Amino acid sequence: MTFEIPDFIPVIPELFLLGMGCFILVADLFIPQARRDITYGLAQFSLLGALLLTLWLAAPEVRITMSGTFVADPMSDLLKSVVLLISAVVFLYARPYLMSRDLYQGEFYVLGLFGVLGMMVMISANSLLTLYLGLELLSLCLYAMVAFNRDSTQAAESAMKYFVLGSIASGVLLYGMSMLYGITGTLDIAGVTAGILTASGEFNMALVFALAFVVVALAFKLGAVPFHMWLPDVYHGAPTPVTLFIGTAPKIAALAIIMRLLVDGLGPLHADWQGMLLILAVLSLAVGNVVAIAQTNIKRMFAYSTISHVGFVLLAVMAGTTEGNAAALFYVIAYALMAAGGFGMVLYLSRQGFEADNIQDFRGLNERSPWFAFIMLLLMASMAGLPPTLGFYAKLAVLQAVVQVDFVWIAVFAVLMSVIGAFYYLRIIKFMYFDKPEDRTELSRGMDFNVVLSVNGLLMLGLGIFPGILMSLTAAVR
Amino acid sequence: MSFEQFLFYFFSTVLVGSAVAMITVRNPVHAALFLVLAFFTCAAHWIMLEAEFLGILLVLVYVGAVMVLFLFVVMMLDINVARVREGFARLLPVGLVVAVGMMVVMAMVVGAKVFQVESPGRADADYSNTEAIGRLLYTEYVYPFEIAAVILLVAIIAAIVLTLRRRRDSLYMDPAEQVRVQRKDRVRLIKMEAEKK
Amino acid sequence: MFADWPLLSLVIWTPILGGLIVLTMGDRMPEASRRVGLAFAVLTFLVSIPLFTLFDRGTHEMQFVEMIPWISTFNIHYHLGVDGISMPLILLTTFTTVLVVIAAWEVIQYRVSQYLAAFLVMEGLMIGVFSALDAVLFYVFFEAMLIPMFLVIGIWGGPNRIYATLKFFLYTFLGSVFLLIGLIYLYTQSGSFAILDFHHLPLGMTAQTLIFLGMLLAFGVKIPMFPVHTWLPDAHVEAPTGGSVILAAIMLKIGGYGFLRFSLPIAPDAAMALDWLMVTLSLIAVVYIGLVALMQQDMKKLIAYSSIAHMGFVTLGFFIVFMIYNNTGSWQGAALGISGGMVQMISHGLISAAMFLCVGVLYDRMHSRRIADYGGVANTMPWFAAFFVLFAMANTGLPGTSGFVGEFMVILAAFRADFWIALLAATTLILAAAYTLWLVKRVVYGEVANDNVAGLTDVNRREFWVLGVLAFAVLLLGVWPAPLLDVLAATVDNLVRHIAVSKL
Amino acid sequence: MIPLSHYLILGAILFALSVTGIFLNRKNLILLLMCIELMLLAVNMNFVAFSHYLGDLSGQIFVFFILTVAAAEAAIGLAILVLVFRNRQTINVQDLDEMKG
Amino acid sequence: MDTIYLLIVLAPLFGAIAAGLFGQQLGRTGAHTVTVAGVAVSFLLSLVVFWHHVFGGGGVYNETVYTWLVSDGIRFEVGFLIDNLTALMMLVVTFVSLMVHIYTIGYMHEDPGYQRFFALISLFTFSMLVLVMANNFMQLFFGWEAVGLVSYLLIGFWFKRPTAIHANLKAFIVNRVGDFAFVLGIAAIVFYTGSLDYATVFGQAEGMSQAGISVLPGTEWSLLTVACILLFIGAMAKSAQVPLHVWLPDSMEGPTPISALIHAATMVTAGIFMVARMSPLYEFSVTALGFVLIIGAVTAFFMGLVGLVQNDIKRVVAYSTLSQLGYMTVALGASAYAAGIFHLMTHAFFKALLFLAAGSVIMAMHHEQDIRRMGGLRKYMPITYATALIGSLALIGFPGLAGFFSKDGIIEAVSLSEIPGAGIAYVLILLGVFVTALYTFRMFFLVFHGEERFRHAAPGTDHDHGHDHDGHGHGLQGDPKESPWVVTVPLILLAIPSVLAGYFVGPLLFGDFFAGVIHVDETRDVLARLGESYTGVMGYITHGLAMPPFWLAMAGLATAWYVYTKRPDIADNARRRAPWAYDLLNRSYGFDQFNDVVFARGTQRLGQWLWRFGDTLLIDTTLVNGSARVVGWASRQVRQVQTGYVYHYAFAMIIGLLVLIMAFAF
Repeated sequence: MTFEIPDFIPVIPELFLLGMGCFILVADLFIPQARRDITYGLAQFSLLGALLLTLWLAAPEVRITMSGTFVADPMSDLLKSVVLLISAVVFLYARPYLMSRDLYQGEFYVLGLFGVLGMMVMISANSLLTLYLGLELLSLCLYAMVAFNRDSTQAAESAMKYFVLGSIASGVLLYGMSMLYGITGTLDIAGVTAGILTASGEFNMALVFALAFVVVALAFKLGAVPFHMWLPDVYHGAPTPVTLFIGTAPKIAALAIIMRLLVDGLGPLHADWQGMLLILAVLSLAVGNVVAIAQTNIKRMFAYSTISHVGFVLLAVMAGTTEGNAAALFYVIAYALMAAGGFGMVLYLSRQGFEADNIQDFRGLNERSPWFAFIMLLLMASMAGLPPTLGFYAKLAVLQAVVQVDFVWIAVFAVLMSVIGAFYYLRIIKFMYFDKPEDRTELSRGMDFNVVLSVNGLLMLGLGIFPGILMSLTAAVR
Repeated sequence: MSFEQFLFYFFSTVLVGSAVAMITVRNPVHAALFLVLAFFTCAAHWIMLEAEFLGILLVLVYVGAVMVLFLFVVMMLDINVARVREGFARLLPVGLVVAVGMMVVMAMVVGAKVFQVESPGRADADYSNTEAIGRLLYTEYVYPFEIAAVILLVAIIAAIVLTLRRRRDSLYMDPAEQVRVQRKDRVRLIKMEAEKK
Repeated sequence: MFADWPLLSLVIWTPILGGLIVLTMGDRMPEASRRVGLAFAVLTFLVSIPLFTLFDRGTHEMQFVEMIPWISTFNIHYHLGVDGISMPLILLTTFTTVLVVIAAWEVIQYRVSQYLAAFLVMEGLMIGVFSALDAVLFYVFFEAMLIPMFLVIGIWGGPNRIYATLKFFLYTFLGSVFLLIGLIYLYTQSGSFAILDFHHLPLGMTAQTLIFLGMLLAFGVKIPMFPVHTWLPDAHVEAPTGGSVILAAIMLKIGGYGFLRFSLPIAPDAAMALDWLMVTLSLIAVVYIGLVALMQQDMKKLIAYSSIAHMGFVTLGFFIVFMIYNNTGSWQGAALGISGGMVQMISHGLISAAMFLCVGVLYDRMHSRRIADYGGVANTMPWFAAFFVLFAMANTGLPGTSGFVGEFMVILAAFRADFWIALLAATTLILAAAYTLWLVKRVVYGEVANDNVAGLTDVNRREFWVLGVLAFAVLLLGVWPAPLLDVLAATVDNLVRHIAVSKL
Repeated sequence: MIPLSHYLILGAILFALSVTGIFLNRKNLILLLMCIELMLLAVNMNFVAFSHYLGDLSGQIFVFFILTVAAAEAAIGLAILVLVFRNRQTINVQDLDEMKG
Repeated sequence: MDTIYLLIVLAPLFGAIAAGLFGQQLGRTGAHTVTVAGVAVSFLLSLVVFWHHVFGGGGVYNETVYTWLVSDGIRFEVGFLIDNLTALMMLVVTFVSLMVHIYTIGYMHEDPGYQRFFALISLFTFSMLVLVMANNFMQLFFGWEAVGLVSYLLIGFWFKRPTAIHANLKAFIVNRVGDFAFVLGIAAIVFYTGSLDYATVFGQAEGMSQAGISVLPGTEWSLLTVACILLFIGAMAKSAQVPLHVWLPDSMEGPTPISALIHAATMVTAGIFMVARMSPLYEFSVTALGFVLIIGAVTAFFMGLVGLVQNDIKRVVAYSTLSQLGYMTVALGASAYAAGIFHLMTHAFFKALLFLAAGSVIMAMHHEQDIRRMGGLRKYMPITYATALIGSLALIGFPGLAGFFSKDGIIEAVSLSEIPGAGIAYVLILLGVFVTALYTFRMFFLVFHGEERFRHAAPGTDHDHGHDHDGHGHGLQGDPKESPWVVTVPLILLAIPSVLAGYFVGPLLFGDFFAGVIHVDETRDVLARLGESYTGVMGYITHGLAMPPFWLAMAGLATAWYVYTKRPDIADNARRRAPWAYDLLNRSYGFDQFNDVVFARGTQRLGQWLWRFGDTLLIDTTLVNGSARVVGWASRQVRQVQTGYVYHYAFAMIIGLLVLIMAFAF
């Protein structure tokens, strides 16, 4: 048995991040609370550094290394870049909130960075093992982050729920993986595909059985109905910056593993998982949109809105075509940007002793800050899928993929549900523009916060007017 | 019935029995102990399957560390045992239906003919399971291994962050602070006008 | 000199740019905002004039075409162009917006810059709707327009504005998503989002029917047709005057435009098969809505219902063509119906705008829209009364006003299809007269009803000119509609030729 | 000899039992965590059995990692549990319903 | 000639615009000067045109002024068709209009809306000229509606009066009912001929009469008949034929000059003119002619009867107008178009005269209109008296006066007609002659003879208008005065043609005046047969003296004289003996009541129901808000699933897993 030293070049961003994570962990011990900005700066440096490294190392060809457990390809380059970028934005949005609540600690950033590392591992997973480990790394970081505000009963409760259900999902995933392993005899994803293709017909039932477990686990990670139930409670209970974190980048990573495992790895079983995803997507669209209407807590509302968006993503994946995959990527990236902005707005409004997590807290925002009311307007329009914002093109791409594979009625159902969905986004616009403010506290965040949040919102419009850029990117990587 | 089969069924019975017991007993301490029993029998199974290293590992790591941690927490939290079983009987039918249903469904798949393959036979006597795993672990699986290390690190950090309490309310003296103290921190001189008579 | 300018882009983006500029001016200097807003509205109108003067009346081909790749992944282009159907509507838009901006001058005091910005942006978007030749581009404009209108009604509207604006938005949104599915389906069939490609795409009957129904929902809500019309009265009642004007004058026309640009040419066979439905709904709009309008207690609601009835005429004119063919075996008369519908749209744009402005004039003084609160306005506001009666007469379709032209043409066309359809359509002569003139009677005529009316002052100069310009336009179009028909002729003839050929 | 399916069925039974345990148990969070451990054990059983019958070690490697992760998970899970207890003085599963709807 | 025609039309329009838009600047004098000048120009030029066509041998002028629009091969144009009929109508219209303009100067002297009034009557003149000069249906309709509009505005001129604004609304809507049919008639014509041009359409009339249309399933009617009847329904509204006559009596709420100009002399005769103009069409449809005939006869007799019980001086004249319009219509139905037009012309003069005279009386009585409060005015108002007498005599067809010639012609023509229903029509119009004489002289005697009842304030009756535009009460102080010259001069000028117009009977009725304009099928050409025995005016008069109409008229006159000057109690007795008859007539057969209950309130109730039930309840509450509520309800229900208990969540996951396995693996 010979062993070659693997090519470490494609893994450099991950290694960089790992190194920086450890460095910050140690360095933070020596930084006094008053200088915590240094930790923050280091964390941002790590993310942006990793981003630059990723971009620098991006290449059009597929690079498999680490004995076949790691793959870097254009899709991973794109998704990692987006994950890193959004995580940086998340850290930025999170800072004022953390500072005002005695949560401004180095561990937040360390856990966050390791979570990002987990996502990168997921995105680059080329083996069931790395996929699982990446997932667990991310999940464990998230569990801890949800409970990060130790004095909050809600946070602890939601962390507990998240943990229990997440672990079950892991178990389910593992069970599915074990079956796949048993049938194909390998952990390598490409090997699994080959194994399925060569497996005798007698294994069919077992394969679908395994597939069901895998799909359930992936659905759980995305938050598709009926595996969504953790999502509202976790979004609700977690500190808003953590909600922001959970609601954005991990969705991209989850889609990445769906792409790796389901679309690529289990591609031969497309006929089976298409049906499964269809059911999940339809349920998600219905439940997400309908239940969101009754919510009064904006984080909870966003959670249900996430579920409905997940429905759209699953629809795109379900199509199983190149266009569908591209649409799913486009959608999830667009969604991550929207969600970042949305939670960013919640953070914008919150302050010490005031969470601003009630929808009513947006009342009269137009009078308090016309500019950020406008930003929120763009974000909500985008979430509702109104042109000319980014969200519309995301829906357009998905619907196109769905119609292309002749699921016209499903497309009709999806748009009907999005009409229902439009209602609760409009409700926020209504509160901002049509109502008078009750709370007239001066709203001001740092310059960086304002600029990034503005850019985030305007991106909805900018990418809405020129959606071709992102669209061709996602189309190119699939 | 060969001895091997006997062992299999014996350990399987104990394993399933302890698992059932674990989810039904009312005392968490008992439950933990049943789980330990399950781990032990499971380890026995694994050794039968020539996964000696993992079998040992299970006992050492799980029984030795994880379950102890469980027990420790159980003791520490001191839960009221009596309350734990309320409503259990009411739920049992549903639980049974789902459990049996699930077992049947899963067994139908994994018990199918395709999986009724015989063992490939025993490895050579000089074959070391541990060595083989070790060799793979540090070569082909070095990347997952590193990730696993990070996961453990995260677990440590998380456990500390979540449970370590910096008690602000307890009284303790900080000598450095005592040294640093200056006069103006302690004494304030106020000028007052003399009272006029 | 304008011939090689990207005129359509200019017309679309000038007001949007203006809107953004006004928006950034904020609330600190309302007067300056107004001036800038007006300047941009006027500028847009001026820029749109060459569209009319340089328009080649001899061809049905798209003119002033601009085409730039936009989203290459889906073969989507920034593709603009106008023909005889869209060009008049663009002019109507630019013209009306100027009036709306002027009409808001003293009336809107709350968040002036946002108000003006909303209207200017909306103007650009509506022009975009009329000039887009790419389906996605069209849809983007079509939907984007909802947001400013949503805000306009919601922010500056009446007491029940939130219900009204949500209803407006969701209704329209609900309809339009079906259009989107239809467009996407067409894309998957044709590989392009170019509307003109859709026109020539062969489609089976089932596909046509479904697409037609989808588009019917979108445009039927917009125009609006019975039974999806109930958003309109609420939206109109609650909207500020300018909102009502734009809503009635232009937004409704987008529905009619959609029928001509999409439904008819893309799904002619389905349109033919379902013409009974369209004609029935149109006639219901004329008769039923006419009767409902009669009993309204709120001026704006009455005019809103009258809008629905008039739009019934538009759809009748559009969809009667197949019945004409079935009845007479020739397409003679089809162009008459479609042109009639188009003229009716333009004319209704002017008249409804005028009517809503008139109500606005009263509302600004009395802060009531209830008919019962008025009476004998002519005593205190003679000039206003003159205008109001003129526009009311135009609303009843009096010859000499623009309201007559379209109705007359459509009735003539309808007779070719069926006597009873013509008869029911013609009942509008009676019903429109009844509800409009009864309104006039109760509001304008009679003794001074109360002290509030006694204290009214006649229209000021600004209002006078706004109404005067509209009156002039209404009369001009009524006395000499030929220029408009010249513009329409080639396009409408081509449309008739197109739908005469089955796609099956 | 014992066929593979026996081990698989054993794993399935354990998996089903652990799942049942999770939703039957409404009182004690610790039991929940234990059930999760049992679930992982079932999975591991599968892996080890497959590994043996396939003559492929990667399954055992996977189990190794699962054990590692499970330990880490248990640590975090217990930490959260402690947190819950500190905040509410209870680890009753039924009491964890502050957020719903 | 083009310029002259244009000028004729545009001069009044110019006056109207000047007085209407710039009335404030022009002042009262300016306003009436400019409008009178405009109409005067029109009148003089009309004279020129008349001369040119009738005596100068000018051929038929048929040219397009401008193209209104072209669509689908159909040209909609604005143009003039000038022939003898048009020339005659132009002359009548502009002459009466000029008289009314002048009269108005005096009559409206005190009114604050003076300029507006002049603008409107000038506008009316313009509209009427557009109507009569049209060479196509579109323009005809244009004028048709425009006169309706002006009529609406003028009836409601005193817009503070509730009755006036009720009347004008009613007038417009009833007219719209007619226009509704009229438009359909035009549509029917365009359907077949593809053209709106008279000449083209007339050329295809025969073919059109062959074409069929299936209005009711299973029936096949002649398209031409349908079109003609539809057009005539339009005429029924405009010319106030039963049952669309209801607006005309109420229209008397307008100022008297309007009643004279619009509701007696010109606008209401537009329907007559239209049918005459369309004679090439009507001649192909006996059915339509029969319809016309019956409607006309019914109107002529029954509306005359109602005139017997009216007490408002203007209403009496109004019902008389209705009746006379019926005569004209009867003439049309009997294919005696020329007689209809002739009666139209003579009626225009004497009825305008009567109205203006009535207006003069009203002025003298300070806007008192109840004839029961008048009497003995002969000595105070000699000129009015004389002219009113001439008008009345002309109206009842006293030999030698204009009405005699025209009415006699009609009656004779009907007697010869063989159209179905002609027999009944003949009886009705004969009786109508008696009734006409009776109500005319009832009014005449009550106003000008007998006791001076205005001296003591009469007890309040059912008649009570709020005459708030003049401050005077009902009790009259001092003697009534003769009206100023601006009032009396028009009276005199109108009296002249009221006497003399009849002497054109030869060329108009029996000559070739309308040759090439009015087409009559030879088998039905009653006037030609009548003309065979025509020997001249004197012969016509002597012939008339021997005919029943004359004696009936004289009987009516005598009865009126006896009853209303000698034995007033007879009338009261009759009223007591047959209260039902009086009541029936007083309520003019209950048409108003019927319309009010069935149409006005019925429509309102229907509209209310459709709104409340259809729009509000069914669509809005049930469907729209209902679906919103369903979604909200579903939202609250599905929310319940999210219990907050982690074991439920886990349970859902497991069930989901099981379902997926069962659904796909097995």
